[in-house]
Amino acid sequence: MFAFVISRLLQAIPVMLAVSFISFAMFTYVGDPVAIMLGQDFTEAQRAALVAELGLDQPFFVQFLKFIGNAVQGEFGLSYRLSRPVAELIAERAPATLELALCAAVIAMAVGVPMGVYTGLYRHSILSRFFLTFSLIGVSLPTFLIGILLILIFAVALGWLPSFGRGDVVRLGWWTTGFLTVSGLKALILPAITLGVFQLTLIMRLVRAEMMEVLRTDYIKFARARGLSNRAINFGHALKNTLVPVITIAGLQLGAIIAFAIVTETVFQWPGMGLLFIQSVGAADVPVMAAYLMLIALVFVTINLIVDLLYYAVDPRLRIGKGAH
Amino acid sequence: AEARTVRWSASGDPNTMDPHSQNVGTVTMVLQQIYDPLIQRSRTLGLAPGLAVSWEQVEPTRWRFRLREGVRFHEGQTFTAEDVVFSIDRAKQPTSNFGIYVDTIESAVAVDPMTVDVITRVPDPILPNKIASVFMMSRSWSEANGATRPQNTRQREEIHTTRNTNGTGAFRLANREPDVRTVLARHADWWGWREEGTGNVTEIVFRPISSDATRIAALLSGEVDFVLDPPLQDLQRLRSAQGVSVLEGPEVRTIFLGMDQFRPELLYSDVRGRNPLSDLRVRRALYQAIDIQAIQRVTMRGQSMPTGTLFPEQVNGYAREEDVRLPFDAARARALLAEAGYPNGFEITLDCPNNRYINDEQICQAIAGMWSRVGVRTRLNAMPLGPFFAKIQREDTSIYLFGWGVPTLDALYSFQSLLASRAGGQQGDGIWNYGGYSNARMDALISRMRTETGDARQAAIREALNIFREDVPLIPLHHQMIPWAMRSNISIPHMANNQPYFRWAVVN
Amino acid sequence: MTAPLLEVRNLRVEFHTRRGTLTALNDVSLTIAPGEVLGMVGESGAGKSMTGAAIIGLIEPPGRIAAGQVLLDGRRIDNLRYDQMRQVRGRQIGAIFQDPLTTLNPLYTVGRQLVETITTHLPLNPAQARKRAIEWLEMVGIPAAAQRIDSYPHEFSGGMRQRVVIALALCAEPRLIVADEPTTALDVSIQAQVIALLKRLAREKGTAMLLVTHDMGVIAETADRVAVMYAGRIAEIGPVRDIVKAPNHPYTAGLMASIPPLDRRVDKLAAIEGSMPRLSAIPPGCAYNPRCPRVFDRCVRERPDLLDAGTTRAACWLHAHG
Amino acid sequence: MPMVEKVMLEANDLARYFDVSRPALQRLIAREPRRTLRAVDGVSFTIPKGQTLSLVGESGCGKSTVARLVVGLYPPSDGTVAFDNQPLSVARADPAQRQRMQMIFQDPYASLNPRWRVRDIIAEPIRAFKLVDGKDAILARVGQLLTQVGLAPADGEKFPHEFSGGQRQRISIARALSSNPEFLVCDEPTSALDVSVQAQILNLMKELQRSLGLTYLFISHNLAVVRQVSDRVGVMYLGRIVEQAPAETLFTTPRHPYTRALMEAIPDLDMTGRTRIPVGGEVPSPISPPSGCAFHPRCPLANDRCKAERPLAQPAGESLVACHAVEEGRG
Amino acid sequence: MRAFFDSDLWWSFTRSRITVASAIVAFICIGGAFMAPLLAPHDPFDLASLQLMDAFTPPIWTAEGNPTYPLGTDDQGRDVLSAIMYGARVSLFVGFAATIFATCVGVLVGLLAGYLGGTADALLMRIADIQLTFPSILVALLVDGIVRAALPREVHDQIALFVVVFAIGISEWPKFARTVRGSTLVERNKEYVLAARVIGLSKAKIMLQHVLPNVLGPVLVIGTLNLALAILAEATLSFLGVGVPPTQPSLGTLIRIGNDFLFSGEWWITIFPGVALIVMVLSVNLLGDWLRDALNPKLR
Ligand SMILES: Nc1ncnc2c1ncn2[C@@H]1O[C@H](COP(=O)(O)OP(=O)(O)OP(=O)(O)O)[C@@H](O)[C@H]1O
Ligand SMILES: Nc1ncnc2c1ncn2[C@@H]1O[C@H](COP(=O)(O)OP(=O)(O)OP(=O)(O)O)[C@@H](O)[C@H]1O
Ligand SMILES: [Mg+2]
Ligand SMILES: [Mg+2]
Repeated sequence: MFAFVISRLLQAIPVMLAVSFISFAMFTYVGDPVAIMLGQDFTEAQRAALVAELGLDQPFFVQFLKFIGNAVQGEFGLSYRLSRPVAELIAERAPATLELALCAAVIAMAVGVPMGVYTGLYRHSILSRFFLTFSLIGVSLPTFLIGILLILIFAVALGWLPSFGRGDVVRLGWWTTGFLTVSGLKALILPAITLGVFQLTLIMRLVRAEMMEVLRTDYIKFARARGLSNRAINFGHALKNTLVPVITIAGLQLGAIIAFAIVTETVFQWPGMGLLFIQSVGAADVPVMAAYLMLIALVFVTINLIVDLLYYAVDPRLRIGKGAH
Repeated sequence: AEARTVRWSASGDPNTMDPHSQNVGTVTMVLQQIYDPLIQRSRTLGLAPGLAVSWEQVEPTRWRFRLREGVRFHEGQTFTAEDVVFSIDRAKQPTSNFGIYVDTIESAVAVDPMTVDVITRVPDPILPNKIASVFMMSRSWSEANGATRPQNTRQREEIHTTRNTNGTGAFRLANREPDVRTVLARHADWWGWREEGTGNVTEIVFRPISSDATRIAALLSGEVDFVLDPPLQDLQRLRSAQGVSVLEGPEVRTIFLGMDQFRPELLYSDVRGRNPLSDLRVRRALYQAIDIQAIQRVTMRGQSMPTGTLFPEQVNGYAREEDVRLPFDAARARALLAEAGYPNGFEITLDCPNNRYINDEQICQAIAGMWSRVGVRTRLNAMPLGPFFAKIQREDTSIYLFGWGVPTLDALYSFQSLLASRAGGQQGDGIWNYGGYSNARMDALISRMRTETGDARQAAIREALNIFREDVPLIPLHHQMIPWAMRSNISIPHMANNQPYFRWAVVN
Repeated sequence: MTAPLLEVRNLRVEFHTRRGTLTALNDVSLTIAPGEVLGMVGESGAGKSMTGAAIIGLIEPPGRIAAGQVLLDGRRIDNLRYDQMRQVRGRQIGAIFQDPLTTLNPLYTVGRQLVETITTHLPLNPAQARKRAIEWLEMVGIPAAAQRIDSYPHEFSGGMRQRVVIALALCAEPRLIVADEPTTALDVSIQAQVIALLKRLAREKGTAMLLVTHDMGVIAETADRVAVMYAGRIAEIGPVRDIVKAPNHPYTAGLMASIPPLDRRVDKLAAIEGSMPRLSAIPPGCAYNPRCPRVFDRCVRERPDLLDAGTTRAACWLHAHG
Repeated sequence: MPMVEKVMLEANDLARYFDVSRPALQRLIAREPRRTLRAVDGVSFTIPKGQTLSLVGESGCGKSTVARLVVGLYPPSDGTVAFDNQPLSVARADPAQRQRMQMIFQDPYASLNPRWRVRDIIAEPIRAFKLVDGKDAILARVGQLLTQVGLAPADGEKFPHEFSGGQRQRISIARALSSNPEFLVCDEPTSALDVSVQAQILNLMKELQRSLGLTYLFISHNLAVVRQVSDRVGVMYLGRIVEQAPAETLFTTPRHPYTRALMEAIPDLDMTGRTRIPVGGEVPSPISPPSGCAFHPRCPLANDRCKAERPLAQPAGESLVACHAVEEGRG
Repeated sequence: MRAFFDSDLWWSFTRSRITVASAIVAFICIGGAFMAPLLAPHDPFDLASLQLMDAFTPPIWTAEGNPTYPLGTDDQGRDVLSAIMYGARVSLFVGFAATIFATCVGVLVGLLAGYLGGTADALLMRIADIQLTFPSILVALLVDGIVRAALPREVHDQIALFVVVFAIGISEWPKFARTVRGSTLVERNKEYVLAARVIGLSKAKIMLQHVLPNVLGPVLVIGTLNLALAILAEATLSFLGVGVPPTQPSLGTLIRIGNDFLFSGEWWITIFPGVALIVMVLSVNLLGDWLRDALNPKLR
């Protein structure tokens, strides 16, 4: 177990290194921060001074090493656009994105899994067909369109829910949460749905497909032959066996949720990292972009680790080193 | 008094709270609620007493300001001449972005606690215009908080003033979450509340919303009361929406096209061996190929004032006789092109920002179509302002869309920056002249504008405007209009500098 | 003769496919008495597994029982609703499938699977059920059963797994076991162990068994009677000794002859030429007629039913009297 | 009447180990040693031209691995194989030699590429070795081969899934024959088939041996089948040959306790109603084989020597037997 | 050909009415897009032909409709119908090209990793893992950003389409690689591969002639579904403003442009391209779904 976790962590190192290299490459190639920072009036000397100040005149590898050294300490410098420490900016924005992503993931799982189970079990019922059609539309609609349509309906036409922002948040240490206020919760609904719909569809379809496969296996047939109840077969035996692939995909999808948050946050002016990122892309605010990338990579590595641990919990076959063989 | 809150939104958020660090509209629009300058703008953008009750040019290079008595900062410090001297010095620091407003100032001297002398290196006739953009800070507060220098955004630093304020203004900063929400509360002791025509707003909640559609949705659904920059296409809908009203007015900003006129061969064109844009006939052809009326009606939805000159009438030096466009005439344009040796036109790339000016990309698309129709096959290259500015600052462009605002409301600012020859002039000359336009007569007129006063100066401006019209160094398009949208229960004077002054706002 | 425990009457199983309806089982009738082992042999695809599946009611769409009846103790069980059938399965009829690796749920310990089955059918609480489970594991010859009960299937070897499967099939003490090729996936040596175990349990518990297999050797040592299937029908059924030694159906004869003898070397093995017809192309008359060395014109025209042929019953016109 | 036989294949102390350790990183952290699986552990035999050597043994004892070593699919970890008196690696490098050996596999479903037409499957070796030139000539040769294995030339147009198991095995044989081999390795060619089909295939193979003078290495765990086809038989247990003898001798007088147990365990048609005596115990794992004689945990004759010392093959009558008990005359 | 119409695939196709319908729709979409230059009433990419004064014409059936513009015009006076047809062309091109690109890379990597195994496998799969770490939009944003910065603008404009294709493709290949590797691991131990090795065929030949055809089934399925995803990804990129240039709009760009006019009442600019996009993606998805079920022998 311990060895397993350690080896996973060690494997994460090359991933993080590769990501930091990409991030750093952006420093060197993307945008010209100097021009943006100088504003309307400047002289050539000022420009040169700034270039030197930012260390942009040093050799590539010196810059890279410096970058890694800083990154390890969570130090990504100051945002070109906002003149504030990037780490602080990200820390400020992360709660919003993570809460949104969490909600979306919960929606996707809480609705997607039961729907997948249902459609897998009752392949030909009317409701299954309805779910399937609905789900296809879910994957065929671009996220941003869903968001805007939701705003049009629920905010503008009906006035039930806010069209933007996070509502009132409560501060818990450095973390801010919208879960504790009515307006915070209301503000979560539309973006979380927008973000969750696509994943919901994916998870539902995945669970359905897995369910259908598992239901054909010999051990399910054998469980039937043993006279177990339907409930025990469908939920005890079948569902658990669908979990392994579902966990994998769900893990990957959580990453995708965070990535898609860029779109949702843009539409709903959600004060999260995605919005920060897209604004940074527009302004070639490389430190923010780089830090964001590294953070996403870190999130992925963590998710993968958790997924592996869940595997380990769910599937005894992976617990090597114990018992016979 | 009962709470009267205005929830206000715009697309951008101020990136600092330091009053001398960033000379950007998004910063100023919040800070001018908090800080006062010595001289402030009236509702018509004229000069009005602010923290200075009067000012005069006691010598050609010395201006004297008499300060208002009994003014206190939000944190209680009394406002004195020391603070003025400190603030002007601070604005002159290298890390300040406000240098252009204090560039002529040699020093500021406290004559007595309520009098300050500003000494300039050269006679500066428009100093009051400039000083109206310099906010006054408390010396003791700044020193106590280690903020005697403006925040240096370039040097990876964050100082007290990045997020804290202490002004003398009508509102004080109650809460700030960058990019999310900035809350201002009424400063009950503001000296100006006693004056006539002030409003009743007790709290301002500013929330940036970058997506146009969402911003408008928020206004329509009543989550926001005031939108500074509603998209033009939504005005019709907003006007007809219940409970929403729209204020329209001009901005002191002119949109034009800059052209590479100095290279022997254009970077982005199929013409080899010569530069068509250095030929007046071609410039005029491009000019006359533009159907500005169509752009105004369709692209700008009526929210623009087509122009033939360099700045709008609010700016000192404006001359209506010079504000005449070359007429739209596609046939003439084709003829001019043929005359210049391009009977089959040529190919060119138009660089264009897509998030800087109102409908900038759409304007460029429309122009590209119009030029293409007279044979100038135009490729459109639209990008966000970051890369766009970087590109044109490298002079890596052949023709580009640009907009120029005049905060000093004086003609010199435009001529100096946009049309002065880049080589050999004074510092600051031609720094935005990326087309490399150079005209000895123009340069001479600009130096006269700098030093002369009175009619002589006006004549120089007038002549420069005439040259502008004849020589087409830039193709003027229009002055921007800036509609503001708000819930109907709010009234606020529309300002051509696109700054809402909530001290004058009334909520019913 | 005692009343049969299981009786299958004129069973017919069809598959609806795009190319029309396939009849996988046709007019299959057989009985199994309590404590009796009925062997079932035949070529691959002859319908052996299908018969077993029909008995435990586990034929999956697109297949369905189109005609006939399955009676357990004289009670019809082929038309029960799922919940009623559930009480029959496991409790009355146990099942063992071919591949022990895939028949056990890999995610649960064998103990859990045993306890679950026991508590479903017997009025025992979990603790008692667990005790019973350990007893069963011991009974099927798992050493150190009390420790191994919490192991997962993958921690057992193939032979042990199959023994677990047998324990699972027997733990609710059914009266009939349908064993579909229980040893095909196993080694010869392990195979002998498993067969010995099945025989012992059947004897001790008086359980009847339908034993489906390819392996004539297994049949020979285990079964009391044998049914030989060909193309979805029973070709011959009778006591094991007669089927092996004195088959009455030419197919049975051919099948027996093609088993390579162990005690001598022959120059050329007897083989049935050709192959079994596909379900979609069963010839009219006797399905075996294209390969039959003793075919005559009646075989091509008319399909024979099971006819008395001395000690066995064979579906062959050779035994038509008169 | 021993005559001077030409040797087709000779294996000498052949061994093949597999590394079945976990990935290096995990091994390092868990401080595990490397784990090797000795699938084949010192096997020697010779096959004279025109004869059949069979290998029998339980599943997993290494039969297939020997087969693959012999045709060069695996490089040996130790020992040598000589094909027609030249080292195998030399023979494999030369298409003319390579063409002389072919292999038939167990699973008729997996051994034919489902996406290829039968004629292409059979023609592949012909094309690879450039045996016949020209489309028509190849087609003619394919037709001829199909006829030879009892199928129709027209069947070449079909895809494998259109054939039954027995027919597919015939196609496999036709493919193996297409390069005019002299030596065929048959890895359980009938164990996936029914008895009735098995008889057809075995007859065909015998027939081909007679007419073409083929040499076979035949692998099976079915002793009855082996008896029908072999000249010599080797009995394998856990990667080693424990007994090797002429077929008749092995079946009439099996000597090694394992061989004897195996014979006992074969279900016999004549045994109706009687119970055979299974070999007791479980098959040990080849990763950690028992010390000494690998069979000792299951052997009724085992003593301390068997636990400690690995027996070497010793002649006993016409057989070669690796057993201390036989050597000592205890058995 | 006859074999095809006789096959189970064709049969299961004709059995499912919804699949036939979506195939017809997809065919119309693809056909309409492919033949846009012939069928479309206007050329929306030709700037010179745009009439600014005709901008914001509503669809033909409304009071101010103009028969020249059946579905109305956008803010530049572009005919919406033609823009949709041309836009679908761009979207489909991006979708197909990105998918083909991802497929080629993925299949190649998967084959190599699966067949060669060992270090090559470990290395290639680690790279795939790293790639999977970045969701497609993120990759696309990055690639786009880097290309924008690294290449001169003009070059970029000409290759903008290919940048989008590359960006989407490069983020999708691991899916293919993983699937192909999985199937290859199974196939390479099948006896037909061994048979080919006994003959002595080269690795490349075995991979391409024997293994490849047998691993393509799942690839086809992922490919179809991925096509739909790629079209959506392009639309999303356009929405974020980093897609194809606005002078040659894709469906996504059209929707983004139209988005600004949703509140102002000019709904047709965004709704029609939106519907077109949904219909196109939906039909492709339905086809992919059917293909997945039809090719899965377990579900038959
Ligand atoms: N889903 C199905 N669709 C069509 N035909 C089927 C289906 N399942 C089984 N069959 C057919 O039913 C027949 C009987 O199959 P069954 O599994 O009973 O054969 P078997 O005798 O058990 O063969 P084996 O020895 O290979 O297990 C076979 O011919 C088979 O092709
Ligand atoms: N490529 C491989 N990697 C690791 N272990 C292997 C490999 N190939 C075979 N083995 C192992 O080597 C041993 C011998 O395998 P082999 O396939 O030769 O047995 P076999 O006698 O042919 O068995 P069967 O009768 O089941 O075919 C087995 O334990 C097997 O698991
Ligand atoms: Mg079967
Ligand atoms: Mg083998």
